[in-house]
Amino acid sequence: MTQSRLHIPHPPARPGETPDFSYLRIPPAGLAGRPDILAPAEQIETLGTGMVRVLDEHGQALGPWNPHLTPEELRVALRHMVLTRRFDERMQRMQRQGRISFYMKSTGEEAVAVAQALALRPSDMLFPSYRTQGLFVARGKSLVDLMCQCLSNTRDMCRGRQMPIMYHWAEGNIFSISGNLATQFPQAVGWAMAAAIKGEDHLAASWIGEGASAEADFHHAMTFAAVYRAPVILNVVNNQWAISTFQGVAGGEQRTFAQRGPGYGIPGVRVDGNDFLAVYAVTRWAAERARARGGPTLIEHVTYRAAAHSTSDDPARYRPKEEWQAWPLGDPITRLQAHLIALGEWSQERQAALEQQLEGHVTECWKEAVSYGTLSEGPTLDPLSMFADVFAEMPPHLQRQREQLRRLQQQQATAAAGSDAVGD
Amino acid sequence: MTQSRLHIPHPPARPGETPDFSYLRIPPAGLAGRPDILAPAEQIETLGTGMVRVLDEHGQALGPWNPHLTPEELRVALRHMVLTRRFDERMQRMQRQGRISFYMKSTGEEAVAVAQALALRPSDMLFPSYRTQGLFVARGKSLVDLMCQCLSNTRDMCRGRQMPIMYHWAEGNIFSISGNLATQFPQAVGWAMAAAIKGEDHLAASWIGEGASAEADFHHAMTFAAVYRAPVILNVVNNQWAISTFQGVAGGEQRTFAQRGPGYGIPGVRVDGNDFLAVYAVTRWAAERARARGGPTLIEHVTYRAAAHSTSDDPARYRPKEEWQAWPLGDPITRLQAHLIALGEWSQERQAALEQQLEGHVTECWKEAVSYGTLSEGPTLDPLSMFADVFAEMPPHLQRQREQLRRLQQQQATAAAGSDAVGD
Amino acid sequence: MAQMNMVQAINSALDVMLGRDPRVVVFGEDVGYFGGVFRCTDGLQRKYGEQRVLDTPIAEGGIVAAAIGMGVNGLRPVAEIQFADYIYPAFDQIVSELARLRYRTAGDFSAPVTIRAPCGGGIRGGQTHSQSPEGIFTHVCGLKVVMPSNPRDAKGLLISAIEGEDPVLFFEPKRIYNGPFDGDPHKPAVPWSSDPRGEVPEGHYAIPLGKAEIVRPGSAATVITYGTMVHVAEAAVRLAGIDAEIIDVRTLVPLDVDTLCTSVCKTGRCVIVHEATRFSGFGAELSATVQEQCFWHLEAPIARVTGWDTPYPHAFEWEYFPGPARIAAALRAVTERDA
Amino acid sequence: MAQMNMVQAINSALDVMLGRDPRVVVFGEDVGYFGGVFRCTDGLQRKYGEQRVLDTPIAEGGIVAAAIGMGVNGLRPVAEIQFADYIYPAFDQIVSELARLRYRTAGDFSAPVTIRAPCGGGIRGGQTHSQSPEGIFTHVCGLKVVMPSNPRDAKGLLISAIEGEDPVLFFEPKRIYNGPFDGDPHKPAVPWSSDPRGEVPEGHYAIPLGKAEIVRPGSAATVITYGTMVHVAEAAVRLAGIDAEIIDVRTLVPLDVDTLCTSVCKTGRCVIVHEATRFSGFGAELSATVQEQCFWHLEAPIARVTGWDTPYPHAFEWEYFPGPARIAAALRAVTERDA
Ligand SMILES: Cc1ncc(C[n+]2csc(CCOP(=O)(O)OP(=O)(O)O)c2C)c(N)n1
Ligand SMILES: Cc1ncc(C[n+]2csc(CCOP(=O)(O)OP(=O)(O)O)c2C)c(N)n1
Ligand SMILES: [Mg+2]
Ligand SMILES: [Mg+2]
Repeated sequence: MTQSRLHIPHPPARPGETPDFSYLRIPPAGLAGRPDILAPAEQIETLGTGMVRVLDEHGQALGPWNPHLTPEELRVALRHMVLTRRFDERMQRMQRQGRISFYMKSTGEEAVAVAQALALRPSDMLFPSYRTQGLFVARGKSLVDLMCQCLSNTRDMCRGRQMPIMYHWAEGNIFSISGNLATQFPQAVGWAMAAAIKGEDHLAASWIGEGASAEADFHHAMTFAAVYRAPVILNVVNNQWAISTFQGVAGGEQRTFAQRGPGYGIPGVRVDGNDFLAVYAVTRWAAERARARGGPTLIEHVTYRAAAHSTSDDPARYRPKEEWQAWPLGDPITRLQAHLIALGEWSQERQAALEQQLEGHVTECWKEAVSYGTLSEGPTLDPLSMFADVFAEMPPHLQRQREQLRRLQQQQATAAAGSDAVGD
Repeated sequence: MTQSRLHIPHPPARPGETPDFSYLRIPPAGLAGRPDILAPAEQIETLGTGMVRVLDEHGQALGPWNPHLTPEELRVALRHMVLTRRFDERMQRMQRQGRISFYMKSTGEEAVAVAQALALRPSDMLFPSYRTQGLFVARGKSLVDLMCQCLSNTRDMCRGRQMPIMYHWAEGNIFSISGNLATQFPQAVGWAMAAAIKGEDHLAASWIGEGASAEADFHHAMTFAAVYRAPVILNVVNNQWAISTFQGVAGGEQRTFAQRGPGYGIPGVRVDGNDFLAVYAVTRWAAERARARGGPTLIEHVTYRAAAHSTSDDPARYRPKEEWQAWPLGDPITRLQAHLIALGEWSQERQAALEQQLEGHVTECWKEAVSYGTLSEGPTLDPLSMFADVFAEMPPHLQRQREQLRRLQQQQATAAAGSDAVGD
Repeated sequence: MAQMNMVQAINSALDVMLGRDPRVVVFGEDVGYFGGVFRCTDGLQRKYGEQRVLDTPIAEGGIVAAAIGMGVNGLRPVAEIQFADYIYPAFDQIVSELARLRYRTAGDFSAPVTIRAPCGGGIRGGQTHSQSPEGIFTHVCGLKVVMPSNPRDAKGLLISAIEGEDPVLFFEPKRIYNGPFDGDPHKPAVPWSSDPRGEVPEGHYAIPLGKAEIVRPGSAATVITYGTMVHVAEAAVRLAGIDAEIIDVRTLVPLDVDTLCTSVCKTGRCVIVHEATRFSGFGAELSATVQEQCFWHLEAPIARVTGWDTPYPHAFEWEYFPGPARIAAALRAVTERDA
Repeated sequence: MAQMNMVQAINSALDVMLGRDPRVVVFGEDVGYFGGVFRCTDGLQRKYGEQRVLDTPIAEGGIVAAAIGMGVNGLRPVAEIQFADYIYPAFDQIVSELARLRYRTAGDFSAPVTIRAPCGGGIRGGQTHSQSPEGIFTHVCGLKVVMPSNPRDAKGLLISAIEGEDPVLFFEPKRIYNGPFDGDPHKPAVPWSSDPRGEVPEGHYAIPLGKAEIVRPGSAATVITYGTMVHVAEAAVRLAGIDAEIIDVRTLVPLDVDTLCTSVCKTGRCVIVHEATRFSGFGAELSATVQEQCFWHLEAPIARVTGWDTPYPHAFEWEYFPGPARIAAALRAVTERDA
């Protein structure tokens, strides 16, 4: 056999091996400088190689990126993060119980979505991925609504048309989640271009995983954003894994994902994605830059997908079980909590009370949600509604098909009644 | 009306305005350092911001990138470049005379294709664009064959199936040109991956325009090349224009195209594309790197599309007529010629003789080519051949369709004969 | 009434809509300063400014994605794909996103995007400047698909497309941009100014999507077609001397089944004609639908006359093109069969 | 003979081909170390090494482009698209490049690429994990299109696909990966081990592309179908109590017209069934072809039973899915009509 030369990227450890995150260079908190919001991209390239970090291992907020939020703001943030996690856990359990067909947790990544939602204005438009449910939570979408979507029930915002987690919220300015990876990235740029064309002050933000950054949409988003200097924040959530493939397979072995930015003339900022304060601060910086006509920013969030990819996945097949424990950037909730405690603004007792309260809230919400129906029980959506919204007005061929289904259902009902009658 | 904020890139001058190339930063020849072929990408980023130049304005070859070719090698190169230009001019004239349906010249960009073809090994596989006909010329494909393709005649390598200029040359290791921009870029990477899988020492090279670099294929090529460290040279020929749009519309306003490389972990080298020696040297560097398992290189060739985009285009509608004269990097043929003259290895007389000889050669070739038929006259391909090669073996439905056409042609022939007879 | 060729009619539709509705934006490769490689957007950037008529990077996927985002943000984007042959890089954004956005959000989000693309052969463009990919898009739920056959329809249908709430793929048969074409490449070109369908109102008017047009009434057979082939079918009917009814489908989705089937039920014979390749082309759907609805009236098999099932070959354009002779032969076959 | 489900049969085909032919390489998202999200490539990387079975970046367009380049360089790439719903980002490379390479180079270049993609619904996958896009690809000249309905065919057809010189789109109905499915989601799942078509030879064998199979002989009508719907059609025939002939198309392109039309000419009645949406679906081509060839034998209109013309709705999977009741109704309609 010839000696082959195709390089194959490997994760640092596979099942049975010891987790190893030595490939990550983690600078101390507080070290990174905070450049002027209008600094030219080429002058701030180190933002893409280092890592913006604010919270140190003692819960102290350090350095120029400290956003100096009030304790109340921090407590609100903590609450959203904990609620997101409780929500995820409940839904996963409900999937295991067969109540919903599918679920995807964001465990370990809650800081990204929650901090960014809070750092942006409500009028800014968010183009989410399937692992940024924290955006909905932080913007105040009721959990009942999210649960109803997962249940495809009578209150499902998608009217039963999408798998669980494919939420949207028009009034809350959160776009629809697509099952197709990355498509929302250049759409966000188009939205931002429209805002600029209209002379409006809103910006768009979008999220994809590091794995999805290999898709064409990443390149289109970057190119259009750079060319038109669109007011948009493009986030790559690098949680180290894309289902079973390590971030090296997506191209993260030699360079950071933030470093893709400068090649397009877009600043690339790499941030400790488990550091709520750092994510918040970097997002504010990018938002101010965009609103000051500084154009787009690419943000790479370094984080870790603590849970399975989805309820269909078993990560024990491809990575060490202990990786999450070994993850050097910790748990974003624990870290924010530690910060609040260090500030004297929080305690283990208050945390326990919060957890309990939110757990109760989630239970309440679930009870309410299932009262609107589940996939198998209770009030259900009218199947005939499946023909609506293909077009703004239903064209004749769909009317005919709807009529056909209606008749079929009638016949089946009659037949069932008939056989019931016979059975009686 | 609101003050709008969408940035729109502009070319420096439009028709009627004075050409202005002040946006180009042109370092003196000989200035750029030549790093080790295995230098890590991040240590050689300046190669993407500056411009590798060897030939100065006096025809001297300067600096560490001078490839020190022999006078004979230089004369061969000059010959290929002149032949490419003569060929282009003849074919354009033939299009104007209605002998072929379409043509695209590479005027002003001959150094790119010719130097790269000469710098690579014959066993290296080339994935060309429609403006790199110099690859065919330099690898020795007969002009008659190229002309026959443009004529769609009985010797057309494409059997009448492609528009003019969509050549290929399997034995010469030059891939097929596609009408769809950029698709060949990631295909070249796949070819190079296969070479690596097979443990072979060959590499692949591909070319796209700066305009086409906005296509998804660019991103896929870069990602796959970087991830697998494929032995491939990816060339972006930045000739400033993509039909009517200036390179700024493709994203060249804030960064060079070479600078896209480092974000992927791929060295990006920017080269004076009108400097034969510089292109040659940079290509050799990239080839040696690839063969030493250093992986891919992105090369941006800074050049100027001197002619119209194609015979369907009129550049006077969108750029000053005098831009080519004002182009600061000159004419690649004149520059190489001046170098040979400065070396005492060439003269105006020899140049005139060469031009005359090649003009004669082109005339001979054209005469031979048309003897194999033109679109309107002479021997023609059998239309029934159009059903071949859709699949390796012709399936029944195509056999039926071929038979249908055969019968139709027979009927028409009979009818024509009949009406001729009537006319007699 | 003004005389316009199809390029002018399309330009006029865009002009009218840019003028009437500040939400309309027009963009694509070379459409801005230059006015488009076929000149369909000529003068519009000068008139409406660079914020509303703009050049884009060469990335069809990016163009459609940006259009979707703009549509969601309240604009009415009209994107040009330079050749229909180059629409495939945008396929995912069109099929997975644009077509399904309203559905998947139960109407909460939608993007009223119009995508214009010159299509079809007859211009010696070879396999990458001659394709007719409309059939593919007719299989994608949520897209409207239009192909006009003359300047008057082109303008009225394009205005409807832009004004409508649904995404529309608007295919423009480039062979008839300058004049009707009867399938004989050796005849001198005929300009639109010599055809009544080249008379186009200057201002705003709309031709509703979803309505076919009977171009030539007749009783011996029905020819169902669209685009360039409407004119070729007219020539074929003259050639065959058969009193066929010719129907210009105009809107492929939603399809005007009633007009088509009323005609076929009347004539009992049907020839379907399109330039696109035959296998699984739109003609298959037309045939299947007509067969379902008119079965008891059909007196001969429905015939399809189409491009052959090969890529569009440069040198054999006229052997490939389903010209009048082939259509006439089919007309004879469907009308003679029962004799 | 071994018992295999369809996943194992596909895995076995890949295993056999990787073992026999050093040119075969297998790659895609999660197919390497992990063995594929449906486990079709389980164990292959361990057995054949990372150079021949590899994980790719998430870029379907890049995957197909790389496959083309590898094919041109003498390999026989088998690329997996994780779900058929995600094939669209690769559409340009498939349609403009892979399908046309041999043609445009008059045979001088070609790429024998096989693209595998799990397709179809019935797994509560919603609109982005349930699509049946095969019809679109049947309109693209130069591609072979295959969809097996059982393990034995899956292995034999996949081996033919890999061994052949043409690009093949190999769609795998994921609903029947583990067992045949008769359309009733409430019945307990049936494993392939209880079905004779789950008996699969261990070693090399090939089932030629382009041959349909009569799955159930019959005389009262012909059901033309493929993939999961073969089993649903069997249930429908039982339900309707009509002696229908069921034909499994297996290879959509090239289509075995003779087998289909011989049957329909014999029975005079035809029902076409597929999961994909109806409008311009592959059923349209089947209907048009059958109508052309069997017109004089048809005693009732050809019926199509298909998915509705909407995206695949998560909650209404079983109202959407063309189940036995709908097929049985169509069978009754085509056989009763002349009464
Ligand atoms: C176009 C497309 N290709 C493939 C998939 C299947 N898929 C779903 S999620 C996923 C992994 C994505 O990883 P990443 O982008 O890193 O996001 P993460 O799951 O880590 O948040 C894949 C391959 C898809 N949904 N869409
Ligand atoms: C996918 C695709 N989109 C659009 C076109 C139409 N087109 C042909 S050449 C061209 C401009 C390309 O410019 P550039 O890449 O800079 O190459 P150059 O012509 O300058 O050599 C365009 C838009 C095409 N051929 N393919
Ligand atoms: Mg990830
Ligand atoms: Mg260019």
